[in-house]
Amino acid sequence: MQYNVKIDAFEGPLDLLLHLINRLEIDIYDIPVAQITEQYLIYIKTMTELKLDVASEFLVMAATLLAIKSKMLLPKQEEVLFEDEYEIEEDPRDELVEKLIEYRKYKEAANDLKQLQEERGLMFTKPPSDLTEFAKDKKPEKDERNVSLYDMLAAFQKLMRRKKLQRPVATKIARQEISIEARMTEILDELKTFSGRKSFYDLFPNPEKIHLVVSFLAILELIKRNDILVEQEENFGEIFVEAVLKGAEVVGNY
Amino acid sequence: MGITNWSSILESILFAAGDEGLTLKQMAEVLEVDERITLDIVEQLIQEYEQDEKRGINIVQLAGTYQLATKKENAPYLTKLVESPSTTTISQAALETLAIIAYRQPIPRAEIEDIRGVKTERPLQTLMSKALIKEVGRAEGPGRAYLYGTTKEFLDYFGLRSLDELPPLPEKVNEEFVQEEADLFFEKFQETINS
Amino acid sequence: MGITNWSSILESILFAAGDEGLTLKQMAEVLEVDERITLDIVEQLIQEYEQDEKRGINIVQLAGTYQLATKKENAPYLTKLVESPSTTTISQAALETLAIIAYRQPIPRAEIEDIRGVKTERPLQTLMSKALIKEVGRAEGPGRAYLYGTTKEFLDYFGLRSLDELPPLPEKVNEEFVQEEADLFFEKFQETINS
Repeated sequence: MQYNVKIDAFEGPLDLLLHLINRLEIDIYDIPVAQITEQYLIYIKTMTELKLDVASEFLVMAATLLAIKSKMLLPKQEEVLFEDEYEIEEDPRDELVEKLIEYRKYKEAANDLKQLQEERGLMFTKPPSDLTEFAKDKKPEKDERNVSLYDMLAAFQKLMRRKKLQRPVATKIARQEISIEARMTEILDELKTFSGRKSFYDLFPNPEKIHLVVSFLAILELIKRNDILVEQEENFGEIFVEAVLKGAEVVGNY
Repeated sequence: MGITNWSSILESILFAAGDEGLTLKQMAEVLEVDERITLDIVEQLIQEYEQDEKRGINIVQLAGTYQLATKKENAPYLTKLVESPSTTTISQAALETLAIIAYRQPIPRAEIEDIRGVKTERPLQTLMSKALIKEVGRAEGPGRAYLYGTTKEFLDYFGLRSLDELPPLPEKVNEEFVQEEADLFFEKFQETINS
Repeated sequence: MGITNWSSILESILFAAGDEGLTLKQMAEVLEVDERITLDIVEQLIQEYEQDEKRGINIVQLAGTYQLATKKENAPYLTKLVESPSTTTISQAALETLAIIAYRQPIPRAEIEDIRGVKTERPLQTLMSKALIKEVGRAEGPGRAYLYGTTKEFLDYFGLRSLDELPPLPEKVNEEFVQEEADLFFEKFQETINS
């Protein structure tokens, strides 16, 4: 999971091939197939070793490269045989080269878009003013069915893009429906009744963000107070939580 | 950098600040001069806006902040604009509001205004009169504000069978929606580990 | 009423319209002159904004509308004051997909995937939810696949007046640029094969 980000470094087999071609300083119109195939395969192998989820497209490309490689190895005599005929021998790499060049065009275009996006980001606009006071009669806007979901999304997108004035975070007070203290008691009670280890994740029964936050803070506080014990048997393994038994109870239980 | 550029910068930042306006302190911080000098520059700019008949905006002082506003004498044209037949049938303001309600229902007006950063009375009226939204209840707590939600007409209007068919929001946007809560979280988190 | 006031009125209504922008038609309706004359007035105003160094705003044309925006050179001051834009978050995959759609629209998904050499479902969904692309129709023939095209929001997002303003599709590619990417991966890659 944690390596998933890295695979984004390449958008696909074509992207990877372009990168290899660039690194090896190879002429795209005359690709040494054996060399590039070898590099490509090492690459795939490494991806597997890094426990990356290798998309099937990468494997298909590997097969294609091998196929091209073997075609290129076919004895040259064949070419001679066909020489008399006006049909020109097709280079097995042609199709791939064409694809690479086509893809590279759009990759560069994407780069242009990125620059346009940055340029545009230098301009700041303002939201439309509230013109309520200027509307004489409050007749509703005319209803014509020419608004689509896209229009709504676009308006929303624009809103989210609008740059907000920086305000000190402290002025934003979110409501807190449940106090950390209350949640601490709840968690502790729950663990005591259960009298054993409980999965960390079970302590977050309510998916609501504020509840998650409060629960998490409550757990931290409980750890700090030595009221609960947290265990993890291996890296990235499951986390278990257990109530620390204090006083008379200890005697009874052990 | 001369006083010339100060005018330009001031105009830029006042423009971008919109209805929220800026305090003298905020402006002074951006210009990196002290407040007294900032005041001089602002006052000069106010003069210039006032005197230049080609300008359609000026600077007004409201509740301790300075903000740009349209000149009063142009009010009739703003009325014309509002009533202009080619002004979009559902304005962007209404669409934004509708989107917020669709994705965050039930939601009180204050929260919509917080997200949009502007008053939302008229867009709400428009949407209500088109029956795309309705009051769906009242919030807990003091004030018991009305909560808004979308209607069956909303679904019809956009050709949706149910709200589940609304296109998902981009992840980034969703993140921003919860940003405030996250900020709160980190604040609390800091408090907890520091205490 | 002289041309002087027209500038003032235009500035007022453009200011009020904000990032919703105004079409030539809307402005003409408010000014009550025909569109050709309106265009002259607007263009003159654009000139004036551009040339006057004291002005911090100018008029930009985005997706068929005119709107006021701050001058680009003042961006450093604005970023001191307002939150940095959340726009720089389109992934490489989505940008590539978007580029293909922009230049080849209307285009079915299969064709995009053919060019990119990978599945493109997720980038498409992201772009749709950002309202940068939309379904613009259906292909002929069996399957009747959806065809994708760019939206008005696409133009606005990239600061374009119209699709004609898209930079020409590069025929000759600068060999350098592909290089810079993914170096991070290669580091990791080297580490792994050396270890």
